[in-house]
Amino acid sequence: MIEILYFAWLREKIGLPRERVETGAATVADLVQELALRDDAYALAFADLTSLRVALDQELADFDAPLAGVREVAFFPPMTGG
Amino acid sequence: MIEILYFAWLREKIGLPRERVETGAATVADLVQELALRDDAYALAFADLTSLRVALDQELADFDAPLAGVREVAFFPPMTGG
Amino acid sequence: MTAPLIRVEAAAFDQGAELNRFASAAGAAGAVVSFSGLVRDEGGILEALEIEHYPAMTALAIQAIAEEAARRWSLTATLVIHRFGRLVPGEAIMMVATAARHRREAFEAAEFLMDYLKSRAPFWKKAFTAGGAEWVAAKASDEEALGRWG
Amino acid sequence: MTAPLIRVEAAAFDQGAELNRFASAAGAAGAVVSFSGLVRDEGGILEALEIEHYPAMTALAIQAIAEEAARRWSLTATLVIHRFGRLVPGEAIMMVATAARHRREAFEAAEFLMDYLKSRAPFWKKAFTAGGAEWVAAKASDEEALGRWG
Repeated sequence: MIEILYFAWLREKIGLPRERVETGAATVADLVQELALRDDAYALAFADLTSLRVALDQELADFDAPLAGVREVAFFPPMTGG
Repeated sequence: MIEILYFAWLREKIGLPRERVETGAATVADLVQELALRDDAYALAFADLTSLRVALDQELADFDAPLAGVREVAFFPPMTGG
Repeated sequence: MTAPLIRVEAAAFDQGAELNRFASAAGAAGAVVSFSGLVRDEGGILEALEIEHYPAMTALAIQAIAEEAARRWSLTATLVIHRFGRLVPGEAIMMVATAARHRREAFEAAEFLMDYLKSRAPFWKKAFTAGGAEWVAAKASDEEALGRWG
Repeated sequence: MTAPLIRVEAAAFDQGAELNRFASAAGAAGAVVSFSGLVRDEGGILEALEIEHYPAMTALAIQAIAEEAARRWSLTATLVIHRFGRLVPGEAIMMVATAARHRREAFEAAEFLMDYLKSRAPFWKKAFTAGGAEWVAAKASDEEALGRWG
Protein backbone atom coordinates (compact mmCIF):
# COMPACT_ATOMS: atom_id res chain seq x y z
CA MET A 1 0.00 0.00 0.00
CA ILE A 2 1.24 3.44 -0.95
CA GLU A 3 -0.14 6.70 0.38
CA ILE A 4 -0.59 9.26 -2.39
CA LEU A 5 -0.89 12.99 -1.66
CA TYR A 6 -2.03 15.76 -3.99
CA PHE A 7 -1.49 19.48 -3.51
CA ALA A 8 -2.70 22.79 -4.94
CA TRP A 9 -4.55 22.62 -8.28
CA LEU A 10 -3.74 18.94 -8.60
CA ARG A 11 -5.64 18.29 -5.37
CA GLU A 12 -8.55 20.33 -6.71
CA LYS A 13 -8.61 18.58 -10.10
CA ILE A 14 -8.51 15.12 -8.59
CA GLY A 15 -10.90 16.11 -5.84
CA LEU A 16 -9.04 14.63 -2.89
CA PRO A 17 -6.00 15.48 -0.81
CA ARG A 18 -4.79 11.92 -0.32
CA GLU A 19 -5.65 8.28 -0.95
CA ARG A 20 -4.16 4.83 -0.37
CA VAL A 21 -3.55 2.64 -3.38
CA GLU A 22 -2.48 -0.92 -3.94
CA THR A 23 -0.06 -0.88 -6.85
CA GLY A 24 2.59 -2.96 -8.52
CA ALA A 25 4.05 0.04 -10.36
CA ALA A 26 7.83 -0.11 -10.54
CA THR A 27 8.44 3.60 -11.04
CA VAL A 28 6.66 6.90 -10.46
CA ALA A 29 5.93 7.08 -14.20
CA ASP A 30 4.27 3.65 -14.06
CA LEU A 31 2.14 4.80 -11.13
CA VAL A 32 1.13 7.95 -13.01
CA GLN A 33 0.08 5.82 -16.00
CA GLU A 34 -2.04 3.63 -13.73
CA LEU A 35 -3.73 6.63 -12.12
CA ALA A 36 -4.33 8.38 -15.46
CA LEU A 37 -6.28 5.35 -16.69
CA ARG A 38 -8.78 5.59 -13.83
CA ASP A 39 -11.01 8.36 -15.16
CA ASP A 40 -11.06 11.71 -16.93
CA ALA A 41 -10.22 13.73 -13.82
CA TYR A 42 -7.02 11.78 -13.25
CA ALA A 43 -6.21 11.72 -16.97
CA LEU A 44 -6.53 15.51 -17.13
CA ALA A 45 -4.61 16.08 -13.91
CA PHE A 46 -1.67 14.01 -15.14
CA ALA A 47 -1.88 15.10 -18.81
CA ASP A 48 1.30 17.18 -18.69
CA LEU A 49 4.05 15.82 -16.48
CA THR A 50 6.31 18.81 -17.18
CA SER A 51 3.90 20.87 -15.08
CA LEU A 52 4.11 18.43 -12.16
CA ARG A 53 6.64 17.58 -9.49
CA VAL A 54 6.89 14.50 -7.30
CA ALA A 55 8.28 13.75 -3.85
CA LEU A 56 8.97 10.25 -2.53
CA ASP A 57 8.84 9.97 1.24
CA GLN A 58 9.12 13.79 1.48
CA GLU A 59 12.08 14.13 -0.87
CA LEU A 60 11.92 15.59 -4.37
CA ALA A 61 12.44 12.91 -7.00
CA ASP A 62 12.24 12.29 -10.75
CA PHE A 63 9.40 10.56 -12.55
CA ASP A 64 11.63 7.66 -13.47
CA ALA A 65 12.54 6.99 -9.82
CA PRO A 66 11.76 3.46 -8.55
CA LEU A 67 8.94 2.99 -6.05
CA ALA A 68 10.40 0.03 -4.19
CA GLY A 69 10.18 0.64 -0.45
CA VAL A 70 8.44 3.99 -0.85
CA ARG A 71 5.54 4.66 1.53
CA GLU A 72 4.39 8.14 0.54
CA VAL A 73 4.23 9.65 -2.93
CA ALA A 74 3.24 13.30 -3.28
CA PHE A 75 2.31 14.96 -6.57
CA PHE A 76 2.09 18.73 -6.94
CA PRO A 77 2.66 21.67 -9.30
CA PRO A 78 5.98 23.56 -9.29
CA MET A 79 6.41 25.13 -5.87
CA THR A 80 5.84 28.82 -5.26
CA GLY A 81 7.37 29.50 -1.86
CA GLY A 82 9.04 32.62 -0.58
CA MET B 1 41.64 81.71 1.45
CA ILE B 2 40.96 78.01 1.47
CA GLU B 3 39.62 76.00 4.40
CA ILE B 4 41.53 72.76 4.86
CA LEU B 5 40.10 69.85 6.88
CA TYR B 6 41.91 66.77 8.19
CA PHE B 7 40.30 63.55 9.38
CA ALA B 8 41.22 60.38 11.27
CA TRP B 9 44.96 59.64 11.61
CA LEU B 10 45.79 62.54 9.31
CA ARG B 11 44.12 64.90 11.78
CA GLU B 12 46.09 63.33 14.60
CA LYS B 13 49.42 63.48 12.78
CA ILE B 14 48.97 67.11 11.80
CA GLY B 15 47.53 67.98 15.19
CA LEU B 16 44.53 69.99 14.03
CA PRO B 17 41.13 69.30 12.51
CA ARG B 18 41.08 72.33 10.22
CA GLU B 19 42.92 75.47 9.24
CA ARG B 20 42.61 78.34 6.79
CA VAL B 21 45.43 78.89 4.36
CA GLU B 22 46.29 81.54 1.82
CA THR B 23 47.62 79.70 -1.23
CA GLY B 24 48.31 80.20 -4.89
CA ALA B 25 48.43 76.43 -5.53
CA ALA B 26 46.85 75.52 -8.87
CA THR B 27 46.06 71.90 -8.06
CA VAL B 28 45.56 69.69 -5.02
CA ALA B 29 49.02 68.21 -5.62
CA ASP B 30 50.55 71.71 -5.55
CA LEU B 31 48.77 72.44 -2.27
CA VAL B 32 50.04 69.17 -0.79
CA GLN B 33 53.58 70.10 -1.79
CA GLU B 34 53.23 73.50 -0.11
CA LEU B 35 51.91 71.91 3.09
CA ALA B 36 54.57 69.18 3.17
CA LEU B 37 57.28 71.84 3.16
CA ARG B 38 55.99 73.45 6.35
CA ASP B 39 57.44 71.03 8.90
CA ASP B 40 58.10 67.37 9.68
CA ALA B 41 54.57 66.66 10.91
CA TYR B 42 53.08 67.78 7.59
CA ALA B 43 55.87 66.12 5.61
CA LEU B 44 55.17 62.82 7.34
CA ALA B 45 51.42 63.14 7.06
CA PHE B 46 51.61 63.69 3.31
CA ALA B 47 54.53 61.31 2.66
CA ASP B 48 52.40 58.70 0.86
CA LEU B 49 49.58 60.08 -1.26
CA THR B 50 48.37 56.61 -2.20
CA SER B 51 47.20 56.26 1.40
CA LEU B 52 45.24 59.52 1.24
CA ARG B 53 42.00 60.71 -0.32
CA VAL B 54 40.83 64.24 -1.03
CA ALA B 55 37.45 65.93 -1.31
CA LEU B 56 36.91 69.37 -2.87
CA ASP B 57 33.85 71.18 -1.56
CA GLN B 58 32.56 67.85 -0.16
CA GLU B 59 33.06 65.85 -3.34
CA LEU B 60 35.72 63.18 -3.82
CA ALA B 61 38.41 64.35 -6.26
CA ASP B 62 41.81 63.41 -7.64
CA PHE B 63 45.11 64.93 -6.55
CA ASP B 64 45.58 66.53 -9.95
CA ALA B 65 42.24 68.37 -9.73
CA PRO B 66 42.43 72.20 -10.07
CA LEU B 67 41.75 74.33 -7.00
CA ALA B 68 40.25 77.34 -8.82
CA GLY B 69 37.02 78.34 -7.08
CA VAL B 70 37.34 75.68 -4.40
CA ARG B 71 36.50 76.83 -0.85
CA GLU B 72 36.99 73.66 1.19
CA VAL B 73 39.63 70.96 0.77
CA ALA B 74 39.45 67.86 2.94
CA PHE B 75 42.26 65.31 3.29
CA PHE B 76 41.71 61.89 4.86
CA PRO B 77 42.68 58.21 4.79
CA PRO B 78 40.65 55.71 2.75
CA MET B 79 37.15 55.62 4.19
CA THR B 80 35.94 52.78 6.40
CA GLY B 81 32.19 53.21 6.55
CA GLY B 82 29.50 50.57 6.85
CA MET C 1 27.40 28.07 13.55
CA THR C 2 24.34 27.59 15.69
CA ALA C 3 21.68 25.29 14.22
CA PRO C 4 19.39 27.02 11.71
CA LEU C 5 16.19 28.29 13.29
CA ILE C 6 13.27 27.16 11.17
CA ARG C 7 9.62 27.96 11.79
CA VAL C 8 6.65 27.03 9.61
CA GLU C 9 3.53 28.54 11.08
CA ALA C 10 0.11 30.04 10.38
CA ALA C 11 0.35 32.96 12.78
CA ALA C 12 1.58 36.40 11.77
CA PHE C 13 5.05 37.29 13.04
CA ASP C 14 6.77 40.58 13.86
CA GLN C 15 9.71 40.80 11.46
CA GLY C 16 11.31 43.66 13.40
CA ALA C 17 11.21 41.75 16.68
CA GLU C 18 12.59 38.67 14.89
CA LEU C 19 15.44 40.72 13.40
CA ASN C 20 16.35 42.16 16.81
CA ARG C 21 16.33 38.75 18.47
CA PHE C 22 18.37 37.28 15.62
CA ALA C 23 20.96 40.07 15.61
CA SER C 24 21.43 39.96 19.36
CA ALA C 25 22.09 36.22 19.19
CA ALA C 26 24.34 36.46 16.15
CA GLY C 27 27.40 36.76 18.35
CA ALA C 28 30.68 37.30 16.57
CA ALA C 29 28.98 38.26 13.33
CA GLY C 30 29.47 41.75 12.02
CA ALA C 31 27.01 41.43 9.16
CA VAL C 32 23.30 40.63 9.35
CA VAL C 33 21.11 40.39 6.24
CA SER C 34 17.37 39.91 6.30
CA PHE C 35 14.84 39.36 3.56
CA SER C 36 11.09 39.60 4.00
CA GLY C 37 8.51 38.71 1.40
CA LEU C 38 5.28 40.71 1.70
CA VAL C 39 1.86 40.09 0.17
CA ARG C 40 1.52 42.70 -2.61
CA ASP C 41 -1.89 44.21 -3.18
CA GLU C 42 -1.41 44.01 -6.97
CA GLY C 43 -2.89 47.45 -7.53
CA GLY C 44 -5.68 46.91 -5.04
CA ILE C 45 -7.24 43.85 -6.69
CA LEU C 46 -5.83 41.20 -4.36
CA GLU C 47 -8.06 40.33 -1.41
CA ALA C 48 -6.04 37.53 0.09
CA LEU C 49 -3.38 34.96 -0.57
CA GLU C 50 -3.84 31.41 0.63
CA ILE C 51 -0.71 29.39 1.14
CA GLU C 52 -0.90 25.60 1.11
CA HIS C 53 2.03 23.45 2.13
CA TYR C 54 3.04 19.83 2.65
CA PRO C 55 3.40 19.61 6.42
CA ALA C 56 5.38 16.37 6.58
CA MET C 57 7.93 17.70 4.10
CA THR C 58 8.16 21.48 4.61
CA ALA C 59 10.46 21.77 7.59
CA LEU C 60 12.67 18.95 6.28
CA ALA C 61 13.06 20.66 2.91
CA ILE C 62 13.89 24.01 4.51
CA GLN C 63 16.32 22.31 6.87
CA ALA C 64 18.15 20.74 3.91
CA ILE C 65 18.35 24.12 2.15
CA ALA C 66 19.69 25.82 5.29
CA GLU C 67 22.26 23.08 5.81
CA GLU C 68 23.47 23.47 2.24
CA ALA C 69 23.83 27.22 2.84
CA ALA C 70 25.84 26.50 5.99
CA ARG C 71 28.17 24.25 3.96
CA ARG C 72 28.75 26.94 1.34
CA TRP C 73 29.21 30.01 3.55
CA SER C 74 30.63 30.70 7.00
CA LEU C 75 27.46 31.69 8.78
CA THR C 76 27.16 32.28 12.50
CA ALA C 77 23.35 32.03 12.41
CA THR C 78 20.44 31.39 10.05
CA LEU C 79 16.72 32.00 10.45
CA VAL C 80 13.83 30.98 8.20
CA ILE C 81 10.19 31.73 9.03
CA HIS C 82 7.48 30.81 6.52
CA ARG C 83 3.75 31.18 7.02
CA PHE C 84 0.90 29.16 5.58
CA GLY C 85 -2.85 29.75 5.54
CA ARG C 86 -4.69 32.96 4.65
CA LEU C 87 -2.75 36.24 4.39
CA VAL C 88 -3.85 39.73 3.38
CA PRO C 89 -1.91 42.41 1.46
CA GLY C 90 0.90 44.02 3.41
CA GLU C 91 1.45 41.00 5.65
CA ALA C 92 4.84 39.27 5.74
CA ILE C 93 4.69 35.84 4.09
CA MET C 94 8.13 34.80 5.16
CA MET C 95 11.52 36.00 6.28
CA VAL C 96 15.08 34.76 6.17
CA ALA C 97 18.03 36.19 8.07
CA THR C 98 21.72 35.33 7.91
CA ALA C 99 24.65 36.43 10.03
CA ALA C 100 28.32 36.22 9.10
CA ARG C 101 31.60 37.98 9.72
CA HIS C 102 31.62 39.38 6.20
CA ARG C 103 28.76 41.05 4.40
CA ARG C 104 29.28 39.24 1.11
CA GLU C 105 28.71 35.89 2.80
CA ALA C 106 25.58 37.04 4.60
CA PHE C 107 24.17 38.51 1.36
CA GLU C 108 24.95 35.49 -0.80
CA ALA C 109 23.60 33.00 1.72
CA ALA C 110 20.35 34.97 2.07
CA GLU C 111 19.92 35.08 -1.71
CA PHE C 112 20.67 31.38 -1.94
CA LEU C 113 18.09 30.58 0.74
CA MET C 114 15.49 32.69 -1.06
CA ASP C 115 16.19 31.16 -4.47
CA TYR C 116 15.76 27.66 -3.09
CA LEU C 117 12.76 28.45 -0.90
CA LYS C 118 11.00 29.86 -3.98
CA SER C 119 11.24 26.68 -6.06
CA ARG C 120 12.22 23.83 -3.74
CA ALA C 121 10.18 24.24 -0.59
CA PRO C 122 6.68 22.73 -0.82
CA PHE C 123 4.47 25.83 -0.72
CA TRP C 124 1.77 26.84 -3.19
CA LYS C 125 0.00 30.18 -3.34
CA LYS C 126 -3.58 30.83 -4.37
CA ALA C 127 -4.58 34.42 -5.08
CA PHE C 128 -8.10 35.58 -4.24
CA THR C 129 -9.53 38.61 -6.05
CA ALA C 130 -13.07 39.92 -6.58
CA GLY C 131 -12.90 38.10 -9.93
CA GLY C 132 -12.21 34.71 -8.37
CA ALA C 133 -9.33 32.57 -7.19
CA GLU C 134 -6.27 31.45 -9.11
CA TRP C 135 -3.19 29.40 -8.29
CA VAL C 136 -0.02 31.46 -8.65
CA ALA C 137 2.13 29.98 -11.41
CA ALA C 138 5.81 29.32 -10.82
CA LYS C 139 8.01 31.74 -12.74
CA ALA C 140 10.63 30.54 -15.19
CA SER C 141 12.92 33.24 -13.76
CA ASP C 142 12.72 31.60 -10.34
CA GLU C 143 13.77 28.24 -11.75
CA GLU C 144 16.58 29.94 -13.70
CA ALA C 145 17.79 31.73 -10.57
CA LEU C 146 18.92 28.34 -9.22
CA GLY C 147 21.41 28.05 -12.08
CA ARG C 148 23.52 30.67 -10.38
CA TRP C 149 24.38 28.29 -7.55
CA GLY C 150 25.74 25.48 -9.72
CA MET D 1 10.14 55.59 -5.69
CA THR D 2 9.90 57.66 -2.55
CA ALA D 3 12.96 59.76 -1.72
CA PRO D 4 15.71 57.81 0.06
CA LEU D 5 15.54 58.14 3.83
CA ILE D 6 19.00 59.03 5.11
CA ARG D 7 19.98 59.53 8.73
CA VAL D 8 23.46 60.19 10.12
CA GLU D 9 23.28 60.27 13.89
CA ALA D 10 25.09 59.54 17.13
CA ALA D 11 22.19 57.91 18.95
CA ALA D 12 21.59 54.17 18.96
CA PHE D 13 18.66 53.02 16.82
CA ASP D 14 16.33 50.04 17.00
CA GLN D 15 16.92 48.10 13.80
CA GLY D 16 13.80 45.99 14.26
CA ALA D 17 11.56 49.03 14.69
CA GLU D 18 13.22 50.63 11.66
CA LEU D 19 12.62 47.50 9.57
CA ASN D 20 8.95 47.39 10.56
CA ARG D 21 8.42 51.06 9.77
CA PHE D 22 10.25 50.68 6.46
CA ALA D 23 8.33 47.57 5.40
CA SER D 24 4.97 49.06 6.25
CA ALA D 25 5.77 52.12 4.11
CA ALA D 26 7.23 50.09 1.26
CA GLY D 27 3.85 49.95 -0.46
CA ALA D 28 3.68 47.90 -3.63
CA ALA D 29 6.97 46.16 -2.91
CA GLY D 30 6.94 42.44 -2.34
CA ALA D 31 10.60 42.19 -1.38
CA VAL D 32 12.39 43.92 1.49
CA VAL D 33 16.09 43.43 2.18
CA SER D 34 17.94 44.84 5.16
CA PHE D 35 21.58 44.83 6.13
CA SER D 36 22.90 45.76 9.54
CA GLY D 37 26.53 46.16 10.47
CA LEU D 38 27.28 45.34 14.11
CA VAL D 39 30.31 46.13 16.22
CA ARG D 40 32.16 42.81 16.61
CA ASP D 41 33.86 42.14 19.91
CA GLU D 42 36.90 40.62 18.14
CA GLY D 43 37.16 37.76 20.58
CA GLY D 44 36.49 39.97 23.58
CA ILE D 45 39.40 42.37 23.08
CA LEU D 46 37.46 45.29 21.64
CA GLU D 47 36.24 47.82 24.19
CA ALA D 48 34.74 50.38 21.84
CA LEU D 49 34.71 51.67 18.30
CA GLU D 50 34.83 55.38 17.67
CA ILE D 51 33.45 56.56 14.37
CA GLU D 52 34.53 59.91 12.98
CA HIS D 53 32.85 61.45 9.98
CA TYR D 54 32.86 64.60 7.83
CA PRO D 55 29.57 66.21 8.75
CA ALA D 56 29.35 68.62 5.79
CA MET D 57 29.89 65.79 3.34
CA THR D 58 28.40 62.64 4.86
CA ALA D 59 24.71 63.01 4.06
CA LEU D 60 25.53 64.39 0.58
CA ALA D 61 27.75 61.41 -0.21
CA ILE D 62 25.16 58.90 0.99
CA GLN D 63 22.44 60.74 -0.93
CA ALA D 64 24.49 60.45 -4.13
CA ILE D 65 25.03 56.71 -3.55
CA ALA D 66 21.31 56.16 -2.89
CA GLU D 67 20.36 58.11 -6.02
CA GLU D 68 22.72 56.01 -8.10
CA ALA D 69 21.08 52.87 -6.67
CA ALA D 70 17.66 54.27 -7.58
CA ARG D 71 18.86 54.81 -11.17
CA ARG D 72 20.11 51.25 -11.46
CA TRP D 73 17.26 49.35 -9.83
CA SER D 74 13.49 49.78 -9.56
CA LEU D 75 13.20 50.45 -5.85
CA THR D 76 10.04 51.52 -4.08
CA ALA D 77 11.97 52.69 -1.01
CA THR D 78 15.50 53.03 0.37
CA LEU D 79 16.74 53.61 3.91
CA VAL D 80 20.26 54.33 5.16
CA ILE D 81 21.07 54.94 8.83
CA HIS D 82 24.70 55.41 9.90
CA ARG D 83 25.94 56.25 13.37
CA PHE D 84 29.01 58.17 14.47
CA GLY D 85 30.66 58.59 17.87
CA ARG D 86 31.43 55.90 20.41
CA LEU D 87 29.91 52.42 20.03
CA VAL D 88 30.37 49.22 22.02
CA PRO D 89 30.40 45.59 20.82
CA GLY D 90 27.01 44.27 19.76
CA GLU D 91 25.64 47.69 18.84
CA ALA D 92 24.43 48.36 15.31
CA ILE D 93 26.78 50.74 13.46
CA MET D 94 24.52 51.20 10.48
CA MET D 95 21.67 49.74 8.50
CA VAL D 96 20.42 49.86 4.95
CA ALA D 97 17.07 48.64 3.70
CA THR D 98 15.71 48.39 0.18
CA ALA D 99 12.25 47.53 -1.12
CA ALA D 100 11.40 46.39 -4.63
CA ARG D 101 8.87 44.26 -6.49
CA HIS D 102 11.47 41.59 -7.13
CA ARG D 103 13.90 40.12 -4.66
CA ARG D 104 16.91 40.24 -6.97
CA GLU D 105 16.60 44.03 -7.28
CA ALA D 106 16.25 44.54 -3.55
CA PHE D 107 19.28 42.29 -2.86
CA GLU D 108 21.52 43.86 -5.50
CA ALA D 109 20.65 47.41 -4.50
CA ALA D 110 21.37 46.67 -0.84
CA GLU D 111 24.75 45.14 -1.72
CA PHE D 112 25.55 48.11 -3.95
CA LEU D 113 24.69 50.55 -1.17
CA MET D 114 26.89 48.64 1.27
CA ASP D 115 29.84 48.41 -1.12
CA TYR D 116 29.76 52.16 -1.72
CA LEU D 117 29.12 53.11 1.90
CA LYS D 118 32.18 51.07 2.90
CA SER D 119 34.63 52.96 0.69
CA ARG D 120 32.94 56.14 -0.51
CA ALA D 121 31.13 57.59 2.47
CA PRO D 122 33.37 59.72 4.74
CA PHE D 123 33.52 57.60 7.89
CA TRP D 124 36.61 56.39 9.74
CA LYS D 125 36.72 53.86 12.55
CA LYS D 126 39.08 53.78 15.49
CA ALA D 127 39.23 50.60 17.55
CA PHE D 128 39.89 50.84 21.30
CA THR D 129 41.30 47.83 23.13
CA ALA D 130 43.08 47.36 26.46
CA GLY D 131 46.29 47.54 24.42
CA GLY D 132 45.54 50.97 22.99
CA ALA D 133 43.74 52.59 20.08
CA GLU D 134 44.20 52.02 16.38
CA TRP D 135 42.58 53.35 13.22
CA VAL D 136 40.87 50.58 11.27
CA ALA D 137 42.59 50.21 7.89
CA ALA D 138 40.53 50.09 4.72
CA LYS D 139 40.50 46.62 3.18
CA ALA D 140 41.64 45.99 -0.38
CA SER D 141 38.67 43.63 -0.72
CA ASP D 142 36.29 46.53 -0.04
CA GLU D 143 37.84 48.62 -2.79
CA GLU D 144 37.76 45.62 -5.13
CA ALA D 145 34.08 45.02 -4.35
CA LEU D 146 33.28 48.24 -6.21
CA GLY D 147 34.60 46.71 -9.43
CA ARG D 148 31.50 44.56 -9.56
CA TRP D 149 29.31 47.58 -10.28
CA GLY D 150 31.25 48.78 -13.36
